Amino acid sequence: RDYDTVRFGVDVPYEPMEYRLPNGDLTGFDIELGNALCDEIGIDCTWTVQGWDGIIPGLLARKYDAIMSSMTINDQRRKQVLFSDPYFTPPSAWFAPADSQITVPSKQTLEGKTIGVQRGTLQDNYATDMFGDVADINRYSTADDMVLDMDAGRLDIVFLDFPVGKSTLLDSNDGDYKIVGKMISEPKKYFGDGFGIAFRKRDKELAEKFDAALDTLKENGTYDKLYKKYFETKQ
Amino acid sequence: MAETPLPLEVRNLKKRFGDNEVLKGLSLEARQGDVISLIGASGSGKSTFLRCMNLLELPDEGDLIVHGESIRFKQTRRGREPADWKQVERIRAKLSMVFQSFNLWAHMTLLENVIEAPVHVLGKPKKEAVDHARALLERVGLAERADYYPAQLSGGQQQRGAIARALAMEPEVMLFDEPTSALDPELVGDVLKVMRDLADEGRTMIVVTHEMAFARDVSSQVIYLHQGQVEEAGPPDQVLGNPRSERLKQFLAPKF
Amino acid sequence: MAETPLPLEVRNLKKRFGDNEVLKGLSLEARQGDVISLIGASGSGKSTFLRCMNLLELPDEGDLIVHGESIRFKQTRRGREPADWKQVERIRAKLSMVFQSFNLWAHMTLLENVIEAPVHVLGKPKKEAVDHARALLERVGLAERADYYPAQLSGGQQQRGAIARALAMEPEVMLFDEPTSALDPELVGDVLKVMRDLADEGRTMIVVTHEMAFARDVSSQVIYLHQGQVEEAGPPDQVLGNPRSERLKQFLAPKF
Amino acid sequence: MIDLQGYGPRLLQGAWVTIELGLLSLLLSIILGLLTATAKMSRSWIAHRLGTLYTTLIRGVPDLVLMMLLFFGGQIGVNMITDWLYYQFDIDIFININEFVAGVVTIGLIFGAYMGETFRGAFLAVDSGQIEAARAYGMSESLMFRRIRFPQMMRHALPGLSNNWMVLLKTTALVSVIGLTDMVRVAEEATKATHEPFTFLIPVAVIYLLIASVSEWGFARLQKRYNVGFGES
Amino acid sequence: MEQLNTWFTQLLADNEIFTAQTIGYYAHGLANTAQLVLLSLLIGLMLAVPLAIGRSSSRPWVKWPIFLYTYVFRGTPLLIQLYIIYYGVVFVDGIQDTWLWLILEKPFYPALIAFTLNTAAYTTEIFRGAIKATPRGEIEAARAYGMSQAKMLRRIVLPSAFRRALPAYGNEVIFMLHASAIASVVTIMDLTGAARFVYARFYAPFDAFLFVAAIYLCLTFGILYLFRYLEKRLLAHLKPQT
Ligand SMILES: Nc1ncnc2c1ncn2[C@@H]1O[C@H](COP(=O)(O)OP(=O)(O)OP(=O)(O)O)[C@@H](O)[C@H]1O
Ligand SMILES: Nc1ncnc2c1ncn2[C@@H]1O[C@H](COP(=O)(O)OP(=O)(O)OP(=O)(O)O)[C@@H](O)[C@H]1O
Ligand SMILES: [Mg+2]
Ligand SMILES: [Mg+2]
Repeated sequence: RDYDTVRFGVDVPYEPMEYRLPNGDLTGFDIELGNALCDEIGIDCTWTVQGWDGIIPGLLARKYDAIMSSMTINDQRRKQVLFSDPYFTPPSAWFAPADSQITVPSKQTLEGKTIGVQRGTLQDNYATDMFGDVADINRYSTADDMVLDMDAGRLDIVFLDFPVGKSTLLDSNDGDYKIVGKMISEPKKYFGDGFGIAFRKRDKELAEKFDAALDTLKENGTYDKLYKKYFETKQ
Repeated sequence: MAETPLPLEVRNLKKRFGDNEVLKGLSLEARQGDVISLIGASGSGKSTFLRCMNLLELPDEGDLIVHGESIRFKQTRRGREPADWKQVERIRAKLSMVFQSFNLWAHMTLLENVIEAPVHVLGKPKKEAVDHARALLERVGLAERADYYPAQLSGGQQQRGAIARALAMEPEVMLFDEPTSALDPELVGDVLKVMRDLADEGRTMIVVTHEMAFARDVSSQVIYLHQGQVEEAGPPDQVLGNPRSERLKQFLAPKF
Repeated sequence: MAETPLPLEVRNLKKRFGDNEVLKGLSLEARQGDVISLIGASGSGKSTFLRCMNLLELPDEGDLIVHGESIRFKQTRRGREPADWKQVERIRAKLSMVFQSFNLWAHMTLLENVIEAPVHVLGKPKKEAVDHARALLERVGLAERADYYPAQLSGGQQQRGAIARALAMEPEVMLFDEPTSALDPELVGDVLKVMRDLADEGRTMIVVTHEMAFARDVSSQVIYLHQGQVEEAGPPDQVLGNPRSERLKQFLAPKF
Repeated sequence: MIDLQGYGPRLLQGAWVTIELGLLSLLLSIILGLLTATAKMSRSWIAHRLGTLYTTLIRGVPDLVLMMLLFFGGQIGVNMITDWLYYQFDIDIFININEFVAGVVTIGLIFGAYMGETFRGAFLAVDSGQIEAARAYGMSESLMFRRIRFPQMMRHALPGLSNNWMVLLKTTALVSVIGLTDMVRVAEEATKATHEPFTFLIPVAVIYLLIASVSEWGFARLQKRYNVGFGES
Repeated sequence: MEQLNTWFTQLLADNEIFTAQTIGYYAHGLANTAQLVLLSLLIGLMLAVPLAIGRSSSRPWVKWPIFLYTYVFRGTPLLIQLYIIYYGVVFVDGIQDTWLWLILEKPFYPALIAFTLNTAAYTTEIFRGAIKATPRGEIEAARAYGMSQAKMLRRIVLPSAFRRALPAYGNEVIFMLHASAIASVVTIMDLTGAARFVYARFYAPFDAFLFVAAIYLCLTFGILYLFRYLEKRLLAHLKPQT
């Protein structure tokens, strides 16, 4: 079927990828990039806000045609949905209270510590596989809950998408938290291919159109502009 | 037998609770204007028999014929059941009942209790029903208690209320389960007078009673039940005046 | 008056429901072994009077003295209340009551109903209580119904169960509210015999009754209530045999 | 007062969604509950089984799953039909199941099962003599239901009913999985956006408590009404 | 049941979602859910009985505080209660240095406390209603035989009320089972948490949630069976209403 309108599903907020202004308007990297892609292809697009638990079922039920909501591509997920080429590959990073003794996360330094991750994310997979045997892993629904638990002393360190950690921990709690160690985007087995747009498996054509448009935007500088706007100016 | 169908006929009715066979094949024929007294020891099955007549208990066997209309039964997995509940409802509206434990509707005032069935089952206009109800309450001496709830009434007042409720249906057959048990002798007299009037009007009555005087003076037939069976039946003079069975003799013997 | 304190004494008791003054100053003195019959028309206040005696209804005025112990009252915002509920409980355990509407505990079998208070109020050993209960059930003819629930019993069976429950307390004073209303003449005789035995044992009884024969033969005193007042009181021969008041004469007149 | 950082109006809008959803699904669930209770106590074997199946299955599956199944599953089912139309007859339609309706129906369906149990218990607690008297006077089942059973049952049902309502009200928050924005969803968004986890819990709790106050008042009045004739409330 | 079984085995045979690891999560979740629900229901029940009695009392200083408690705990979402008990207590200064912190540090006890207080509030309301509906005559009979208030409650009112409350309480038990799903908010891996994990990891919503639904269904069957058995035994005295 041909699309003259593409409906995107998105779960907000996930700053700075997608969030609302207080007046209710949607904005963020995903939103702006998505709109630019549609312009490039020459179709209209609309955005549907949808809670996370229902976001894949909503796609399958054709409540919308694509999901652009910071979804990390991996092989297991490819079985359920069709992904576009990755449009953004955020590194992951460790964050800890500013007075934390941990300097380099490793099996030794994390021994007996409590690590916070978001449930079911690639950081969860990575931390569980690497440190699950020496450290406690606490899985949270939101990054904000982790901040609370770090304040409470229940958590020693958290592992997050860097942009998310930055806006949640660094930008809004000035000086209380710091990044520990280096940014991490290897090995590929865990950190995969970055964020992609998810489509229903049969919509190959649509996905291809988006892939082509993404290439164009990367070439003509639109992508860089957005990238700078959201990730570089503040860094 | 008369040409016109009998108001109520029961044939070979049986009822058991679990293993306990409470009614062991009872029959009864009530003609227009008959007053039939059911007497018998406590637990002999009088109430159960009466309750079977309007199918509050479902008999396991036997036929019920009201005004020539036989109640149809069907066999289901759970036992014998009426084939047509609409028929049962229709017939019940013709047989009104006074319960041993009164069973006035607790959420309604006395007056509301009395007009309830006439208005909602018989479709009588409300105003008419209220007038009639007030007259009946007057008749049983409860005129000023019309707006009381059952819980605020004395035992005897409740019983009289229950009688007024039954009378309000102007039924063809009335079933009374010990209608005077909670009454003092004076009121017993009043209520029995009301019942005698009804008999004179030609209404048919089946009365479970412990008042031998009533059974003797008013009823046209007395049935003595013993352990779910008719031990003796006939006109009162014969049954009460000249009992043949030993059990009945003992039952009737004065106690002090 | 006797030297030993009276088992029960009531002085000038008054009770109103809303505007309706139901008891208008009643007094009563019961000596050891007395059987006092309360008679009167329906609604005259007999049950209310009886219920006031063990404070199921709180009297608005008047004194209650049980075995010389006067029940203490205090005035609260909501009206007059006993000052010491413990005292009330202690006294209630000495006065056991048979209700007009039986009030058996629905979730217990008959046997459990009967042993409940002896075991849990008097602290009787369970085994002993069960033996006693079985004997009492035997006495009222309910031996095989011990394991039935109240809802499975006939009216008369429930009433006898309630009597057995009251007897099981072996109380000093027994309050009966129409204890034979649901019974056939034969059982009435049996139950009244039981009560006479109790009287002979020296127990005190206050009985609301419609059985004039019982009032005449068994009681030591008859009190005729009319609209919440004692209209006539005295030995049965005098009150029943030779009534002075017009009302009472009419009340006693045979009705058919 | 706490600073809602501009989210006040949206919270109120969300609260309105919550209230609408709550009341409509309450209505539906009461109707379903009465039907179920009646079915479970009925003489009909089939009705009894159906009622049991309904209360067991619905109460057995978590609300979240049920909501997804009914809404998304329902949509997928509808899509299959429209797809078939498309391939067979080249009719291109997309029938969208409305989120709000789906929310009301699902929550109503879920709580209908709980209401059914509540009502069944209440019906059982009605003195059987009262029912017998109604039968004896020839009342049909429906008339008896209206005039005797229902008014007498309500006094036993009200506490359970009020509990169910309180739980139902909180369950409306589930609708965010099907894309509706109720008050809790707004608060969640606001929390994540402002990184102030507690700020928005307070207005949500207050609004719930306000609704609870109104309902407590309402239930107290109902309690009074249905206790008439049964001695002091 | 039979079909469910074969469906499971098939599911397990050819997929990589239900691996030893994820099944392990589900099992772990089941254990957590069962523990939390069972304990909170038990303690909640024990609290609810005296609370319901107090709530039926005529003394205002007993009645109103209990009303306030049930009002707040029934009136606000369990999620918020849990949130405040787990995350919120930290804002109480110095709590980390007291023995209370030993209880509150790990998520299990805060969750247990929140669940218990919540279910106790609902159960109180159910029992209060049932206590109020005790037939007056039965209470009078108990009084007339000299039972003290306490004895009457214990022997007559509560047994009779509990029987009447049984169906409504059955609802509450199932509510609690479902409500326990929010334990995952405070990092407890419960059944629903396990399902969310699998969903988030594989984006396979229907497998993840249907599987967990099947487990909940089994648990509910168990509960319902228990209640049906109890009803049969305890409600024997109610004449069946044909
Ligand atoms: N709770 C109540 N509220 C209002 N009035 C009441 C209440 N209880 C009893 N009454 C009234 O008090 C009067 C006396 O009632 P009581 O039960 O004492 O009568 P009784 O003499 O026992 O009559 P019976 O022989 O019919 O049992 C009656 O007129 C009754 O209507
Ligand atoms: N639901 C029931 N389950 C089991 N047995 C019952 C049930 N109802 C009545 N019975 C038994 O059936 C017998 C007859 O009861 P019924 O009520 O007909 O007696 P009755 O003749 O009216 O006695 P009474 O004069 O005492 O009212 C009794 O022995 C009673 O125990
Ligand atoms: Mg009987
Ligand atoms: Mg009386």
